[in-house]
Amino acid sequence: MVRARDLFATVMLSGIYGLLSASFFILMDAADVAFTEAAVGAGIFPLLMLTVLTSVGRYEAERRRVRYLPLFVMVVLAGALFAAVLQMPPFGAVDAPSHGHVAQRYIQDSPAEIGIPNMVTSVLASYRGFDTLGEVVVIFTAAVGVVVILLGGRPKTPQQSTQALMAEHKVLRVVGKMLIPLILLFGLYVQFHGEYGPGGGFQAGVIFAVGIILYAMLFGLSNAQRVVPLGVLRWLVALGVLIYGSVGLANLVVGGEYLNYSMLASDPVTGQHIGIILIELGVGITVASAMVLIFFAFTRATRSRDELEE
Amino acid sequence: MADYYNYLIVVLLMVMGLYIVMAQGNLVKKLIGLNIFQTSVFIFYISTAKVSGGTAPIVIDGAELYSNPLPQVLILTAIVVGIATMSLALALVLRIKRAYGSVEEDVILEQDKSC
Amino acid sequence: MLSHLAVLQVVVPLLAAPTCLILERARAAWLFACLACLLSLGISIALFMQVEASGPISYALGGWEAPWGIEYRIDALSSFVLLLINLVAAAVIIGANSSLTAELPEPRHSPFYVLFLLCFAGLQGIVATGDAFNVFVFLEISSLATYALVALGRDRRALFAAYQYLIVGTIGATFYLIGIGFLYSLTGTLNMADMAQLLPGLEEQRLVAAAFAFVVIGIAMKLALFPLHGWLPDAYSQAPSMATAFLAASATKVALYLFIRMYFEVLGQDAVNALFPVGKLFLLLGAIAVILASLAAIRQNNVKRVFALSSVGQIGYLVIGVGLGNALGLQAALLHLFNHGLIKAALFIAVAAVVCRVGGSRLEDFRGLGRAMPWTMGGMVIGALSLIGVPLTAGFVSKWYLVLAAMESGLWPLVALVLIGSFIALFYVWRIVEVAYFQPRDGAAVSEAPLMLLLPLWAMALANLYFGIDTSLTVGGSEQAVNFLMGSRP
Amino acid sequence: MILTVVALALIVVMAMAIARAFLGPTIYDRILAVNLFGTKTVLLIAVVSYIAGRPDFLDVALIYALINFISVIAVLRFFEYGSSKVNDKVGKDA
Amino acid sequence: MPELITLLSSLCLLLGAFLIFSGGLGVLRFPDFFTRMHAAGVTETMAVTLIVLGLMLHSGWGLPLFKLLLILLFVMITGPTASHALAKSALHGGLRPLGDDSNNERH
Repeated sequence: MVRARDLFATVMLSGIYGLLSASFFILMDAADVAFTEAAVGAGIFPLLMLTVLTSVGRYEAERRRVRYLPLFVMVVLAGALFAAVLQMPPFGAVDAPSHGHVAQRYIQDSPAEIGIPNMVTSVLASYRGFDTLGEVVVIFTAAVGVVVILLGGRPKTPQQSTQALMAEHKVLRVVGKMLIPLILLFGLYVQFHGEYGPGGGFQAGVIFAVGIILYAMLFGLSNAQRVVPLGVLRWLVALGVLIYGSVGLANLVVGGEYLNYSMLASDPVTGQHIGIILIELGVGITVASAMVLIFFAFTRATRSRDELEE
Repeated sequence: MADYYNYLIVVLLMVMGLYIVMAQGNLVKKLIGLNIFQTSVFIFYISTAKVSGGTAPIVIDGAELYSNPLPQVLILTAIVVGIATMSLALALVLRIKRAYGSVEEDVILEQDKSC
Repeated sequence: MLSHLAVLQVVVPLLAAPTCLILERARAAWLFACLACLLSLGISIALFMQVEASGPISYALGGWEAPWGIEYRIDALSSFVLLLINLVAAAVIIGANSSLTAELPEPRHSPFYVLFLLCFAGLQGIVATGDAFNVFVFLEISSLATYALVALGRDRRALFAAYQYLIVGTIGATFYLIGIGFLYSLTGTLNMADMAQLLPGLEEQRLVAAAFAFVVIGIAMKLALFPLHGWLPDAYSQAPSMATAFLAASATKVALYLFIRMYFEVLGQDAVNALFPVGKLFLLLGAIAVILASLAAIRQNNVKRVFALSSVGQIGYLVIGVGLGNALGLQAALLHLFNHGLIKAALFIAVAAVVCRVGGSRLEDFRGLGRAMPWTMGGMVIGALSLIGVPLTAGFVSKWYLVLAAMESGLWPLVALVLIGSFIALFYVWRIVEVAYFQPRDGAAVSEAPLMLLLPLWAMALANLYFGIDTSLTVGGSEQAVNFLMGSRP
Repeated sequence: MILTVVALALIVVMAMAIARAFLGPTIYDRILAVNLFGTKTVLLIAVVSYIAGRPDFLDVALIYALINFISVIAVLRFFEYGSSKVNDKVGKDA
Repeated sequence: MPELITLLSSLCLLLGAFLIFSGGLGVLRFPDFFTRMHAAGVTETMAVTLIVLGLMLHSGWGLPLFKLLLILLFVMITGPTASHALAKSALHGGLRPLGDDSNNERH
């Protein structure tokens, strides 16, 4: 991948790279992470890169000669790292310190305290709920940043309807019509299934976004924006973060610490359930609308540039 | 030595990713290098989480030994952070392409010097 | 409600940002942002008082106690830095509306406030939290918001500067992540205080050194320490001037705070120095930074770049203070951290006022402004005097402590270096003053800066003077922080 | 036991797909290779989830199929859109 | 009865594995893009059905069975569509199948 001059091939290979790393995660018993890495690393990332490549041009300028300074620095860094890494606890060691201490608590107590089988979601939403709030805010910042950089502040929904390039792909459109409801349904399933199996707010958000992006790709940006206008998206992005934050504040008002859901209901475990479902909803809404907003901004930016040219 | 393969792969990927970011001129190529670098860190975290013989951290009556859920939670957040930075960087690349007309680092630098 | 102050400090600006996005009109967004910043300032003052009275506050988020859940620890050090960030943020936000009308097109105002609040919340999140991974998350929030803010600059070079900053910042944050990964695999916990107890007992010292090396390199990138400072002058000179005012005064300071916490509290100063002479390395880097950056600042003709490069130089002073290793050195660093924040805030708000009226920040634009904009230039001169370290200003106090610390550790060349640094600072400040006051105003007549900009400018300028004379707050605060840090490490 | 044989066969075929991705004279071969690789990953995940005895991995397999389909569509859209505008020679690889 | 099911499932799985292997080999060895397309098409549809069927028999009744059915349905829909779209855009892009002498008048 380092050698390939053609950017397009690099993007495809990075797609495969995303899939490979995701399947590696599966072998490492990390279902949720594989889920997310597949959806992001092999799904959204190449998608965004391709939209960028349409206007940036496929071919790199010229083959760069191998630059020796970075190479030398890299070799030294690799050597130092090898030495350090050898002292790590061996791979998969049961007694390694990282498994003891804190993690044992999560494995033993989380089913009892929070009552959901998927420990990753329980740690994600409840034990370290504040990290996830930070994560949601990161997505929110990226969406606002992209909109500001590309669309210059207030996104306007385009009036004229640009005829989608994929018009002549009748077959794709028919299949698309059949598939998109299925995808959105699957997104909902993943959203509310987060406690019992791999899944959760973030992954569901990405699936929703992929469904809408597929619709936009097949039926053209303008009709997609009639379905999901940009103004509404801005509200949704903000709404998701506010849901998350206000659930935290609600716990504050009821008397517990920030993001302590056990106060929400009479019995702590049901309180946790309510809290986690609400949190996942907030995450799902923000992520879905942020991804769609970013994708619309990218396509509008590449498209509007061409209208100027033609 | 045998059970250190994971970490060696991580180190190799990390170094390759950094090399791409430093040596390549094309801005888009740099981002791909950055992506490789970040993914190698994720692989590192997950390989510390694996408990040999343990199954995925989803409670099923059968299993009793589970892999460690904590690094997986950290990685979920790190992936989100990675894609957020990437989308911001790509937005910048688009605007740079529109402003400078090219995405090559040296072309941009001498355009800066000239004006 | 009083016990929840620690978390409200970060949550208020964090939740104010999305509501700001919903308010379409720029004026409403501005008012809301001001409200959020002032509320947060009030909280930080209350926190500072509470910590001074009853010692460190520990707040377990989500009801799970320390190592399992995320814990917010506000101790003497973090409350001190929090106070600085809030002071600067309040000053910048008040002046932001009038400065933005001159620089940014109207639709970009409300996103500016959203990004500003996010960056503000991110920085506070780093300072307040006691959990290593949470620091990474909030580091990313503040950096992402900063990249977007820098990219808002008018000139096309702002885009490339933001891109460079993004690449360096992301690599730095990922290095930090690797460092935590090593530390986690050794200690099994992410809570900093918990980690501090577990680390000395380990026998894999080489891995601890590697972890520390990664963390230091990561933070050095965010701190713009000498070899890795390439992105700072471009980023700060291209960003909208109000954004630069906030960033120059707080972003690098928070990175230094993070370094101090990791170096003194988590890893323990002596344990680290045994493995690798970090202290001496920092003295060296700091010294080079002071000399080279100040020299570079002289040749610039864009005033923003002059102050950006002088920031790199001043960071050199901070790093020297930390590198000295004795209690006085650390206190000098903390003092300078606070005072330098005020100095840079005053200087950059003044530049924002000039840009607002004249439309550019090149040296020629400053010609004859001494008479045309007396108040603005007056504020700038006070800030500049404090930058040089003239007695009776805040800058002098921190430089004085630095000299004392250098003498105490017997490094005479350092004392000479501090004086040379101040002399070079005098030189490039004089260039600006000479242009502003002694050259005739040839361009169009320029009216005085809007009141909304003068207010924060003079607030900062007077703060410089106040903290120069009555040093009880700053010296007292840093004294407590040093005792806490030195005390916690046997 | 049978499952491991199937898994091995899948991995071999995935290696072939990657080889095709590198060798592929025309761009379309590369897309084909990625598509093939994607579907094989779906199967591999399904088979591995059964080897590990964890049936709830199938959601991940389903999302793979979805993502694979989307990326093929995105690539083709890029081609419809890219080639008409960037007017580079299709088929002649770099 | 249960042995029959396991026998059947292992039979399907083996057949599926063989088909995949042959398809993969085909993708590598065939000279022209469209012939490779055919080879890939074979693996994508036939082999997938066989393997998923084998897994279904292996897993017995329950939620996983339904999920496997869903996957089968999904791949059945997307596989051919993707190949169709690929072939269509390849033709549109100017790639001619090998030995297709009819391209002069159709151009």
